[in-house]
Amino acid sequence: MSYAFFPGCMIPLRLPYMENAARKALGALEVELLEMPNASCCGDPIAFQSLSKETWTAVAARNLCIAEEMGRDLLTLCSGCYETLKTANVKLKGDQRLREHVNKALAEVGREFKGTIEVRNLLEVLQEVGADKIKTRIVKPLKDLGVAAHYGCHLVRPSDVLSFDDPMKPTTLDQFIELTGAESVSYLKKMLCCGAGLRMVDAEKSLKLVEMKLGYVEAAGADCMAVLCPYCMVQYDLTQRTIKREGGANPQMPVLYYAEMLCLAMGMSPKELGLRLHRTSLEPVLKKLGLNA
Amino acid sequence: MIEMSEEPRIGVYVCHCGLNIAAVVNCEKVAGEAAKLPNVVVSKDYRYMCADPGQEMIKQDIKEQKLNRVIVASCSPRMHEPTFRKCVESAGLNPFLFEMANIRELCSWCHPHYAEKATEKALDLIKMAAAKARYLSPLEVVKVPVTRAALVIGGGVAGIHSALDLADMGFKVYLVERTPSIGGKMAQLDKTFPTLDCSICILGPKMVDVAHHPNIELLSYAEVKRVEGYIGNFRVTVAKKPRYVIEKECNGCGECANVCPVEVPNEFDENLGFRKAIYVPFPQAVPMKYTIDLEACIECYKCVEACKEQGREALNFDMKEQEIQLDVGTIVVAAGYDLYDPSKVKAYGYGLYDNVFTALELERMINASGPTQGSVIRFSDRKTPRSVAFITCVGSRDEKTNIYCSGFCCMYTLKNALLLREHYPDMEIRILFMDLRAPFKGYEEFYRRAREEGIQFLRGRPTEIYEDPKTSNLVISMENLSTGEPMDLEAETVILSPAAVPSAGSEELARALTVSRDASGFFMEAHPKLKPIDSATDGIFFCGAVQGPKDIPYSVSQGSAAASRAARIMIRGEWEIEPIVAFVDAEKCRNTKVKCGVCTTKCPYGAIAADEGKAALVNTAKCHGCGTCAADCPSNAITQRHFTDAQVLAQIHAALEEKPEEKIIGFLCNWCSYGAADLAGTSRFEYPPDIRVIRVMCSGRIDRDFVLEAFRKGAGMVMVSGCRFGDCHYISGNYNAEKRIKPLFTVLPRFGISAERLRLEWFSAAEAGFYVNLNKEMSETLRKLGIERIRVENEKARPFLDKMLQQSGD
Amino acid sequence: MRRIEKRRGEIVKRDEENRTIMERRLLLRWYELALDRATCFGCGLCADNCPREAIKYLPAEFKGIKAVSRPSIDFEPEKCVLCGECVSICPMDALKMRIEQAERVPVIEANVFAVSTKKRW
Amino acid sequence: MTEEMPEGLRELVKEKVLFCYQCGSCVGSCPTARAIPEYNPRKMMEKLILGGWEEVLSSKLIWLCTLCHTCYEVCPQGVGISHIIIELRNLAAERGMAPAGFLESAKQMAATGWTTTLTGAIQRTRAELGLPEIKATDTEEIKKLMKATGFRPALEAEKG
Repeated sequence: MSYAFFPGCMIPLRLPYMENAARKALGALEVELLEMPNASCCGDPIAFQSLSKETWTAVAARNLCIAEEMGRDLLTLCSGCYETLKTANVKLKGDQRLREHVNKALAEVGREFKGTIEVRNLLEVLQEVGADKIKTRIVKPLKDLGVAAHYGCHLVRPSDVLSFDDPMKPTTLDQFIELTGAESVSYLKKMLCCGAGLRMVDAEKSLKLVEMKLGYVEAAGADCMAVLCPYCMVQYDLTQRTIKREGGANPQMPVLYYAEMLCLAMGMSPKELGLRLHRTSLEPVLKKLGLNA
Repeated sequence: MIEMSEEPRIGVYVCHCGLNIAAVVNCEKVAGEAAKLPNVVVSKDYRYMCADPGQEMIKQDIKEQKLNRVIVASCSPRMHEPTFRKCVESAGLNPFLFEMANIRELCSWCHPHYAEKATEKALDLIKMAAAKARYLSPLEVVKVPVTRAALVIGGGVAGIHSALDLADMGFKVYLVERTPSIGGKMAQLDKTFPTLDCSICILGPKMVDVAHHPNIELLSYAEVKRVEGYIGNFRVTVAKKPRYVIEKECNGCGECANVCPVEVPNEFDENLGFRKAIYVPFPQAVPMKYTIDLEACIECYKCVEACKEQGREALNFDMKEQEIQLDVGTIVVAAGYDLYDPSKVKAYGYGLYDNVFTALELERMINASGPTQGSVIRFSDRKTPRSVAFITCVGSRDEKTNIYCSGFCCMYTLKNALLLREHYPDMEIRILFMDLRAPFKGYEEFYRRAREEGIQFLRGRPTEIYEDPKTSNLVISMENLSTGEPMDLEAETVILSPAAVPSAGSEELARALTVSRDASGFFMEAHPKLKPIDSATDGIFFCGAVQGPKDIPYSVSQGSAAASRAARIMIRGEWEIEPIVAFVDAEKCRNTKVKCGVCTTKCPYGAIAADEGKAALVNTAKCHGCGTCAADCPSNAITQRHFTDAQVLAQIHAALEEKPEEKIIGFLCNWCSYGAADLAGTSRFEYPPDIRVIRVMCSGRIDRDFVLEAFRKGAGMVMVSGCRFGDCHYISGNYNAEKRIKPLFTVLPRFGISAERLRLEWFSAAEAGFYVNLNKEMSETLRKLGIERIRVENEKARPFLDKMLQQSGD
Repeated sequence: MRRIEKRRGEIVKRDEENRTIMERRLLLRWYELALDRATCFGCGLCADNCPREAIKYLPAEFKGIKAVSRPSIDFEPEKCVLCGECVSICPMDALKMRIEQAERVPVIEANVFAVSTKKRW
Repeated sequence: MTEEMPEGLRELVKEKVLFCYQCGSCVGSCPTARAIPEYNPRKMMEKLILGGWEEVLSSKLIWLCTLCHTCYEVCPQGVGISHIIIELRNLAAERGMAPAGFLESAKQMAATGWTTTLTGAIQRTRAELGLPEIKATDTEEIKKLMKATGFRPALEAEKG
């Protein structure tokens, strides 16, 4: 299996440890990742979609073109990119008029959308690899680790376009979490948005959403949170201190990227994964797993 | 059929209908002009033709002027045709020699601002009627014998009442029930609204009456497989599933169940409690006969021993399914409904969270003979919840599930809330609702009572439910619409109120009965207002939830209504069928030479037989008179009486005598599109007076030649219309019409006639607005093209049309 | 443990460490049929005698002459009626059945033994 | 009402918003509404129905949506609120009413091809983790695309 690899901006430019874990995990499962020359930001589902759907689609289409030229399906790590790229891909494949319109713009940069590839997220690729194969690679199951799965919005919604999992009660991530030997803890407001989309206009209020969510996760007695999207990661991992500083609660909820969990279960060391780069200490988790950072 | 040779003597009577017609149409003038038409010997106008003096006038003229055709130009034939038919009949004239011109709904009412053109149009309509009248021939009504026995499908509260009423009237009734016992959903309920009496206490006696009634033969654990025949003469095949218990041997002692080692969930208790592999679904079951669930039986034969000990041998493991043939005159369908499966609304977590229940599950819990002997508990801890939240509109009023309002959910939710209050005075009970609908007698009072009892009502549609992993309580997210604030509501138990949906297998049943279903899958009544009980197929009637969600009082009254509709047919021993049926001209039928049988494939009722070498033959009693066969017969050998080719062509010619390019010939089906045209009139919607309407029973009758002929005669436009697909009153007539007419859109342009001059439209009797806009569009097209262009096109096309019409019309 | 969506009264099969558990929860009656996979050595008696044919017999897998897995069994929840025949017949006591937490075996209580419905040899 | 309702919006209102029967599903599921009480998508829809589109368009509220699309999923009438809001934002942006934050990331994007700044520190960390170095992307293409699609900020940049 090999994919055109689209890490997005947030992951490579701010959270390289996520990219690192994803590459290592997929590498261990013999999934080949091909760099996409000249790829840009996906098109940004929040800022750009809001400013101009047209530009948004065009920029997304450009990235799709690059993957088409490589003749590979596109794998993106970021859920935001997933919504952007998949929406563009589905819409452009389905809507002849839109396609011609966008291709006119693309012509100016000497590209054309042909609609020859699919857009995939990390879990879809892991599904393709297959649970059985992954099981065989698990050497250090994350025993009695209570994990609160946070799906994030753009992985499953809008479902009529993304058609990945149920938009209100998805289960894929939970299954993958249990695949690592950990237990997926059910908690209130599982699908509550991380609030990243609110950050640009009202950072303070978006923190309120983080605080809420972390509250439910703690109440459920989870050891940590598992996320898939860099924006959720930023919201949950980077802001916990800020919340405390601004006189809110004092949350200390470790936040892991699912790929990191998978790597740990496959026996990789916290060091090679660069877990130290997390802002909220993973100490408790690692201790429970009998690992040292 | 009576032959009639003498020269037509037509009387024309133009009705003013007070000012309804006269205010727009110049009736005197029209009558004057009509007098000049060929074969018209009398032409008068009068204020109210339908009033006695008007009718007297007609009768007198028939006698004195020896009229043998009568035309009344007044309202819609759907309104007064029967009146005037009776009138001429009483004067000794065959009723089918009467013809009507609709100059009110189709003219005066919808063209108030076109007085002059309207008057022209009125005259045209009379011309057309007169032209048709010349070709009318007297018809004898067909009489068919009626078997004085009825089949009732479904043993719920509606079916039970229908069966009892019919039986009391002295008719033999076969009651077929799919499950081992009659009683239906009502038997599962604890109490009923709006008076809170015990459900089984009022239903039980009725069930027993069914069991003991000498005129009722109860076929439980059986299903209707096939239905052949027609009104008065249905032949029904019923498959009786094996109980593996000989009904007349079993005395219902229940020893077998006592010794049976196998416990499986009891469907009757909504799978909250258990039953044995040999069982009766509930203590009051009728018939009180045991049934072995072979899916669960481990064949230990303990039951056999136990039965022997009772000195009986009621068990028979070799029983096979048996087919039973029934001959009945009428059929009452009371197949009921199912509850929507709430697990499909993922956000509410039914099936995922322990303490989310459905209303019917609550009914079983709170019922003294239910799995918990009447105590309401939670799955998670078996404790009685201190707070309960009801959620309404689950699976209804939602485009993702069902858009319709299920109607009775609001009421049963109120009832369930009151029951809880009765059992648990200090329970916190909340009803979450969007709109609360309590429209019938005593219902709003019932709602008041619920508020009196301190039940809290929260307006808003819950969006998500999550389970608190520690307490197994449920947290409901919603907006409190009264305050406009989002809120999380915690409840120890949630009760969902699912909508009613068509019962499983109703699709197959509909097919077996050849009755149509509406968009939501419920059975389709013949007319939403005036024939709510009848199906489109004569002799078959609906009652209860099979036709749409209903509560008990409504279902019961429909049950009785269906009984009387059915009795109305059976009481007479014979039934008259409108003789507007098809007949085959054996001379022309090519089935005698080559193997053809097209008609047999087109007839929706299997009323035509075409044995090899013989001419096709129509079973008059089976024929519903849609005329599809007549239109599709490759050798024009089939004619539909009263809608013959000659008659329709005469109408076309008459309509296009003058200024054909300015006119639109509209073929409308009696049930939907003509209904819409009438409705446009009665609603006083105005549209341009260019259309000349020709009414046929079904769009299936509309021959391709009719369209071609219209263009050949220079028509500006032609419109072919009928019911929306799935709504055809003759099951499939409109599909055949489409197959036939569609190709013309590619053919006509080749002749030089622009495609936009032909319209093929499907709309329901309710869509008056659609009809009006359609007319506006068409008149606009006429104006756009302009008379000249149309003339040119027609000239160019004529030779081709001549050729085509010659070929088909041999 | 993450909840599995289920229909009312349906038997839910789940695997724990070395137990396979078949569970049916009615409102006031919880049934549990548990297989101790460590103890079961795959004689297949239960599979042979299950009156509902709800137990699949999985023969040992061989690489050449070397067995890579020993024979075992697997339940088919949609067929099982929890009669306990398998429990009553298991020579290794690898199967346990509990109704409302108490160890109970319906076929034994009713002292019936269902007839064998199929033979593997 | 000074201005005629823009075509695109009128279509949406006609085909979607008019069906809104004010059940509050959107608000019940809305994260922003939890954090900011005055944010109420249901009332926005009501305003649109009653013709107050300009008010909605110019209010800062429409920029508070996180675009989590939950309302889109739960709406029983298929109004697709999050998509309506995107439409509204687009229209507002065309009229130069987009908030600074959004325009920032647009500028960022035009300049670097990314919405996040690339720092030397990151390149170093990546090196430590053994990740490939990040190469600059061809921003000319991006700029052209923006112009070709009539992206207002880009056009303004043109004028300087």
